[in-house]
Amino acid sequence: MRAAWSIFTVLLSTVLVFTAIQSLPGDTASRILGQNATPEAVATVRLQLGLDEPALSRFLSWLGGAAHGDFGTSLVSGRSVGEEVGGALVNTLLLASITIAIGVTIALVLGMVSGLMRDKKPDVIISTLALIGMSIPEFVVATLLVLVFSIYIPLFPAVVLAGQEATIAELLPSVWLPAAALICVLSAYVIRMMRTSVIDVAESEYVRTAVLKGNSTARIVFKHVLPSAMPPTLNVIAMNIAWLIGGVVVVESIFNYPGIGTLMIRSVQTQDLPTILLITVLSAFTFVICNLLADLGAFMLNPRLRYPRSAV
Amino acid sequence: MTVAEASVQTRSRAFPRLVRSIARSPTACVGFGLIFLHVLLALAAPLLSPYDPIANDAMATLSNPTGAHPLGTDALGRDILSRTLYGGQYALVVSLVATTLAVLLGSIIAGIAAFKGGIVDDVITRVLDSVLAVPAILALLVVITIFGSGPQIIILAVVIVFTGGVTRIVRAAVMDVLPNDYITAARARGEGMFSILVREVFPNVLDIILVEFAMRASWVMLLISSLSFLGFGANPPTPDWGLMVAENRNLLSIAPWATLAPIVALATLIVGLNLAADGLSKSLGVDRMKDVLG
Amino acid sequence: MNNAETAPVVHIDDLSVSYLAGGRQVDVLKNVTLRVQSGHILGVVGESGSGKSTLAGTLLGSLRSTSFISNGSVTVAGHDVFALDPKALRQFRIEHVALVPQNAGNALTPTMKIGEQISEVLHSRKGDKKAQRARALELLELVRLPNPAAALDRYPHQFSGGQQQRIGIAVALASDPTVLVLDEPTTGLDVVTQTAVLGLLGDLQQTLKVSMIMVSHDLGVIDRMCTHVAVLHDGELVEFGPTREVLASPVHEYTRGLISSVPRIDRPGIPPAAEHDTLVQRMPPAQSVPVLTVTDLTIDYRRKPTPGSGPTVQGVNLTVNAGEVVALVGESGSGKSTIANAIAGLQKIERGSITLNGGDDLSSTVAKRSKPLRQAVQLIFQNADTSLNPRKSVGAAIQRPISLFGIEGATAQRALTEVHLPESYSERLPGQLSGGQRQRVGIARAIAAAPSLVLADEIVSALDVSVQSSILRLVDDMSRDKDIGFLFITHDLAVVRAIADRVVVLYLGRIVEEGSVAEVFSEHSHPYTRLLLECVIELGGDHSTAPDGAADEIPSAPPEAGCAFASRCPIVRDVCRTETPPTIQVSPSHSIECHAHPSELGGASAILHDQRIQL
Amino acid sequence: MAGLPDTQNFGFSRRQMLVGGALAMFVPALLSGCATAADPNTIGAPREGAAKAGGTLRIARPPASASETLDPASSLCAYEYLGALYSRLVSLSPTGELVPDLAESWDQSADAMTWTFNLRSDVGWHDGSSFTANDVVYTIQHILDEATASPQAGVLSPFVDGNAITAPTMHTVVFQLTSPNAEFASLLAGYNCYIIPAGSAGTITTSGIGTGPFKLASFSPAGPGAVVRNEAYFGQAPVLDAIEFSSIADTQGRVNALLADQVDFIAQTNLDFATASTVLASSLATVSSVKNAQWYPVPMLNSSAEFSEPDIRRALCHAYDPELVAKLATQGNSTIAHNNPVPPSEAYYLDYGLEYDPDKSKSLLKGQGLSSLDLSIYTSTYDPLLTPTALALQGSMKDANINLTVENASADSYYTDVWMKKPLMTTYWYTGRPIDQLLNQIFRSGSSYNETAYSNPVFDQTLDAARATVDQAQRKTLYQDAQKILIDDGGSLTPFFADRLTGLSSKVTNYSENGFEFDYINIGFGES
Repeated sequence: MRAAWSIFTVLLSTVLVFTAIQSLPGDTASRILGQNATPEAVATVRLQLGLDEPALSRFLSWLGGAAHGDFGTSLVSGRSVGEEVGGALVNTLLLASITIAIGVTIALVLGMVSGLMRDKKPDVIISTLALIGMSIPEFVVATLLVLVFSIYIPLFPAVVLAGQEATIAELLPSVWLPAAALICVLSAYVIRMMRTSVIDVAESEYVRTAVLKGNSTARIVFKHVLPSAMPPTLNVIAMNIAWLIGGVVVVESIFNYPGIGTLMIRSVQTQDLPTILLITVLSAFTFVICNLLADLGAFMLNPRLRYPRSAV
Repeated sequence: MTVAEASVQTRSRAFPRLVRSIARSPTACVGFGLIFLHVLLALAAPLLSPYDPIANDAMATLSNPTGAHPLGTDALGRDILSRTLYGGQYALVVSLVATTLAVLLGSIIAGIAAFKGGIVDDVITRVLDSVLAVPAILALLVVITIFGSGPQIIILAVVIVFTGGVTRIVRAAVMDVLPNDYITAARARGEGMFSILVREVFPNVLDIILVEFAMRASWVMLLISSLSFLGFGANPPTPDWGLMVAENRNLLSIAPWATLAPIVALATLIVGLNLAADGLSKSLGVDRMKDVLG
Repeated sequence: MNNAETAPVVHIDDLSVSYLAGGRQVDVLKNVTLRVQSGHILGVVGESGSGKSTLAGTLLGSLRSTSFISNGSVTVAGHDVFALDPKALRQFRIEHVALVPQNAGNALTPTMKIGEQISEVLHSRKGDKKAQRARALELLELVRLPNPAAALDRYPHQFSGGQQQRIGIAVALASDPTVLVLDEPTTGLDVVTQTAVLGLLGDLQQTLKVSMIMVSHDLGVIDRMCTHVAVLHDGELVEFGPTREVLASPVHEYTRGLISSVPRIDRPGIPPAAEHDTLVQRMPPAQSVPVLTVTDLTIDYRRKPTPGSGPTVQGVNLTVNAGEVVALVGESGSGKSTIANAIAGLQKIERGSITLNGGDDLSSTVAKRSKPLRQAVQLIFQNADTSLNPRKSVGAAIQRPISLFGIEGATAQRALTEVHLPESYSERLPGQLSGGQRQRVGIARAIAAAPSLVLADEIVSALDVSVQSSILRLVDDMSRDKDIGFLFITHDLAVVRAIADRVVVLYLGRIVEEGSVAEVFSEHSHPYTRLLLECVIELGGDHSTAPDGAADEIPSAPPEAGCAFASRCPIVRDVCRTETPPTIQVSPSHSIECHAHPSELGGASAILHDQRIQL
Repeated sequence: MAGLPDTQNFGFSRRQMLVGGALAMFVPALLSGCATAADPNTIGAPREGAAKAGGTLRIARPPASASETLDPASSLCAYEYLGALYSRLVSLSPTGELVPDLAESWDQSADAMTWTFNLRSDVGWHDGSSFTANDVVYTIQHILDEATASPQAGVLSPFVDGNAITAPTMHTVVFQLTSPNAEFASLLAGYNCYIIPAGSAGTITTSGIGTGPFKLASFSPAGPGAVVRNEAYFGQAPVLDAIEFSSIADTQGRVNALLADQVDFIAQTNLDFATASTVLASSLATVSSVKNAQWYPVPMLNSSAEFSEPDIRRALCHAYDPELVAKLATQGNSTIAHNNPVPPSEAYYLDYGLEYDPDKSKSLLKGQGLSSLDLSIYTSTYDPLLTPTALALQGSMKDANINLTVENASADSYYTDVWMKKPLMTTYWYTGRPIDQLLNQIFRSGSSYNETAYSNPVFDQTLDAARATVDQAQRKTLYQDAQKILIDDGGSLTPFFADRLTGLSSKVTNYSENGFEFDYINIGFGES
């Protein structure tokens, strides 16, 4: 049921974007051909692209292709959209996975410390940092990081010189600064959620009971608090990963990172519909998958979901 | 009692309550203080600004901070202080109008969805989920590409992008209120949906809506500045903070204030909004982190 | 460390607990001095806000984060609890004291298996998984948890409330505590379950000889369980002594008032709410003019019929006459509120008819009802906190039905006066009122619409006994003065005895018995009614013979056919599981739905006479 | 976004077109004397002197499009590779003379209708095969082929017939023109005219096989690539071992790469003065300047309602203070144009223009019944000077009661949605095209790059007459007549010619720009 709804969500968002792009002024065919296009040439290109068919049938035929893994051809580069977006996706996934792996780990630890030491010094420091992280846009963080860690102290590359086909080994040295910029923003929310969640759970009756049972602090934290504090945090992490795409656009453009964000801006500007559609599908898919994963995580952590109540 | 009476009563009570809530929380005090300061500075910008924010001065380009230009000038000789002060007007107006519209629309949709339930709720929820599934930045870029840039378009784009999230949160809050017996009593009296929403439900989710507003406003501000930075937002020579950063970031080493001033302004305003949201949610007893899920 | 019988195991000395509010020190406990001898059971009784739970917490060295000890000390098993450093406090908690919390459902960690939650307390068997498991199993057997071996690997939510409470007790006992602190251990449980849990606790105390401190608001429970009682009022200890002595001859006037406010089955009438009140005997209306007639009401929550279960509510017939208070009684899940919602038009009905004043049709939902019909049926709710819009003034809340229905001559002020609240309260917000006052406003709002029928859903169950009495008096007044028919929904038989004219007993959405209060409480009764009556813990009763709590669980859904009570019935026969029970008309005003021969149904009064000693 | 790639949506890539006619009139890199720069000793003075042999030069460039190609004739060619990979028949010396490249010598008939080129016989392609006259014939035919859609086709096709190119010997090519053209040879120095192997149209897009000083090592469209030294190069051997290219869309990103020492040279990035100051502030990098390398017109679309009236166009030309605008937009790194699009260095330059005169501007408006004028001016981050120019004009025109609203358009669609569509916008061209090409291509009625939609039969006739005139002095008079018509008729608002500021590593030595191209042979790294 969840899966069906998820697919529906992905489809609907694709329809929305498709409709929106359809309403763009100007005709893709004449854009491709440029100023001096003759009406005959425009007509020919329209025919080639199938632009003279009604929007619905074009969408359906795109959908038919998509179902078989054929997402069409980029109107700009003439390459297979699948290949082009795929290449960018792999790069963005590298950036995202590093960001998530480091960011989430740091955030969970800091959030936990903050929540457990509520209103004490470490909490105040961590909470303030998180607040600042939430309040400074990615482009500022990225700009400052470049200035400090590439130009003043040349530790990391300022931009990515490798192209879309770069191997992971080639990209790896350049991935740290963009990742750091994203981590700053991503972890702020996760820290806060983890803190709130830990505080909530720590105030619960069962944690009080666990304390009164004479349990050690470590046992209370890891056995009684964390399993219940995690699911809401997982949700926030899921939402943040979906949001990461927004930050990725800005950060990738600053670092010349050959990923989905760069491709997204370019294809919106050139109204490269097939590329935009595939990016939309992927983003919506990410959104849905992240939510499903968070639910799955909550399911694994929460026995109430794992074992629906039944008579004993 | 008429609707007007009811709302007057609600308002007359809600307002001092809100003020008390703010006063109770030091966090909220600082937050609202920062916001108030920004509003004040933005309103007083014409009085405080030493120069026209868009006036070029060929004789004073890239000036260092001096008595004449306390924060220096940019590459066109425009006074950074004046531009930063006026920048608040643009940031506040655009993001507050956009947020207000998004929160209002989202709350109404949320009220209807939660109250009607069943298929209406399902459809609304699913459609909004789909909007949420499209990354905000992509949606914004598409809207701006379709309609062009300009404040109205940005407001429209933000409303489209943020209404779904607001709806999600407010809907959950309304769902929490609906099972209350006073709603049951109103239903049993045979009151209509809008009457119940206006009289009984919204006054009780006002806290959440307020916190939501402060939080969204901070996001909207971040997003708008990012758009300006990417070149999709304000047109030059509009004194917009994001645009100022984009224009001057290459000069960080020679004219740092041209970049730092708008950053500081933007960051303090957003910190203010966040603190206000924090403080409000604490003293109004709203679980703010729920918002993040929207 | 077992102390001698004579030495007090708990020694609370001149204890004051306070917190700071706006720079002012507020005392939660004021100079309380108490002693508990080893093996004794001390009951701590008081109304909400009396500080009884705070007192319980101090025994474990636990205070709310904002509170502090402003005076005195607590010594348990020879340790000055608040002088212990964190490490020693931990050790103290491991060795000497354990808590059975009010709601074990909240107090058991939801993400941990039961076995582990017990094992983590078994510090002496640390590292030996097998021994821990064996001991855990033993403990679960000790608390009579069904199927204990399987239970070890289950999670808390997989158990019912009563079972969770048993598990909570097992966890508390696991560390062999010197002192067991029980904080309202049975509040929130249905009467049958409560009886079973209390029975278990009594037995355990007998075998383990553990000292107990039991906090409760329920004098009946204290009476049944405790050797000694401490009465707390407003943070002060007003009376302390052996239970029987205190209850039989209370010295302090607060204690006297408290005791006299408790409604009792064996003493019909509404108990006094204030010091100079007397017992009010309820007088049924002289004439029978039906305001509400429910015929063959069937409500089905299920989307489609599931094999093995029947509709949520089936074949319910009931009548409420003008000026009459009819009690609808049953455990949680019996469908009481569902029926009320159907009458209020908030719940679609599957079959049957509901008519008002002998003619007007109430079968449709509220949206389709005419204004006069909506006006004629009003609701009062259980939870005064949620029944009033916290953002709306009291006056506005009462005014709304008056304006909506255009009640001439009615004002919010007058309605407030009628429920004995000052007119000036109309400006207040619900948050500024006490629970009892809020409930009065709820009544005023219902009465202001000038209804002919009021549906009162558990309106006194959340209130302290003295407030409860005053509300009951108000209901009594309203029904008589305004000739309003009340459908009074409750699970509390003592309240029924106090206020109701007639009783309808509901089990899993089916009526099992109906009759006048006197008849249902004193003559032949349905086995279920009998079970309920047996489980009522009366103040001053002889608590030596408690019913067996083995079948204390109510099934989750009614059966498809036969008698709904068959699964728990002590006199069940084969026919009960297949055939709908016939109606036994005991008298013109008293009927029982049962397959048993009337003689088997005995007399409820006989039970009362045989097993209970009049106070 | 700044510097994002052009796209194929734009039929003839603007970027390529800007340099399409980098011909004889090219102004050589002025390596000194940029008086108004913040530090005259630094700007415009790249290192000179002995370069150590070898090294790999790292170049950051803006990607032209996701569908870049190595076909020199294409409008989407990745032009930074061309000079390294290919050779032309003839090329331009730093002093602007036509010098031999693949052609050892050339001749023209008396009527300038027949041109004969004698080719080198010692040249080999990178794949080892020999270069012959057939390759030349094929290349020119490929350029003229409509399917190629080469920007150079429009320049050559009026007088070159593809079927009238012959190769009498293996190393001789003869062009039989359809109409006389005395400057035909110089038109073959355009970078679209790099010679490719015969029959390679299908493969040249990625193979990059040429006869140039470097061989292709790798290439990906809008991505990184590299070339390595061609040991078999027929000319002077290059200093460098290899050149690595990377694509960076964001201008600031390219500058950052330079400052972080990730690249040695940022191609096609005209730094604004402020950025140049930032670059100069770094010990790693420096800035080179090319005098008057770009001109910044503000075309007024004659076909629009706003500018159909010549007096209005004139009013705008008189309305701004060029000194002020030039100072603001370029910090003085420019030459005032007085609304004449022909650069002062042009041999046929007419020293005439419309001067700053706000009163005249107002009276011209008044003549049209206007007391003030509200207009939108479009700009973009495509080039760093466009927005400052627009803002400077906005400020300066206020005194003449002309109120400009600056509209920022997306850089990527700027030349599709704004250029030649919006009535008023800022744009730029590279200087260095011959005056004939300049005036014909950009101002003649109906010409494809007529960005002002200017149409004046008298102007067109004057241009035709000039072309047909053999006598140089007479021709000069005619071209100057044309300039006068153009200026007075108010076709183009041209505030200034700007110097191009290029950022490069301070390790780089012997950098010299040749119009839109730089010298691949001598550039190298200093001795430390």
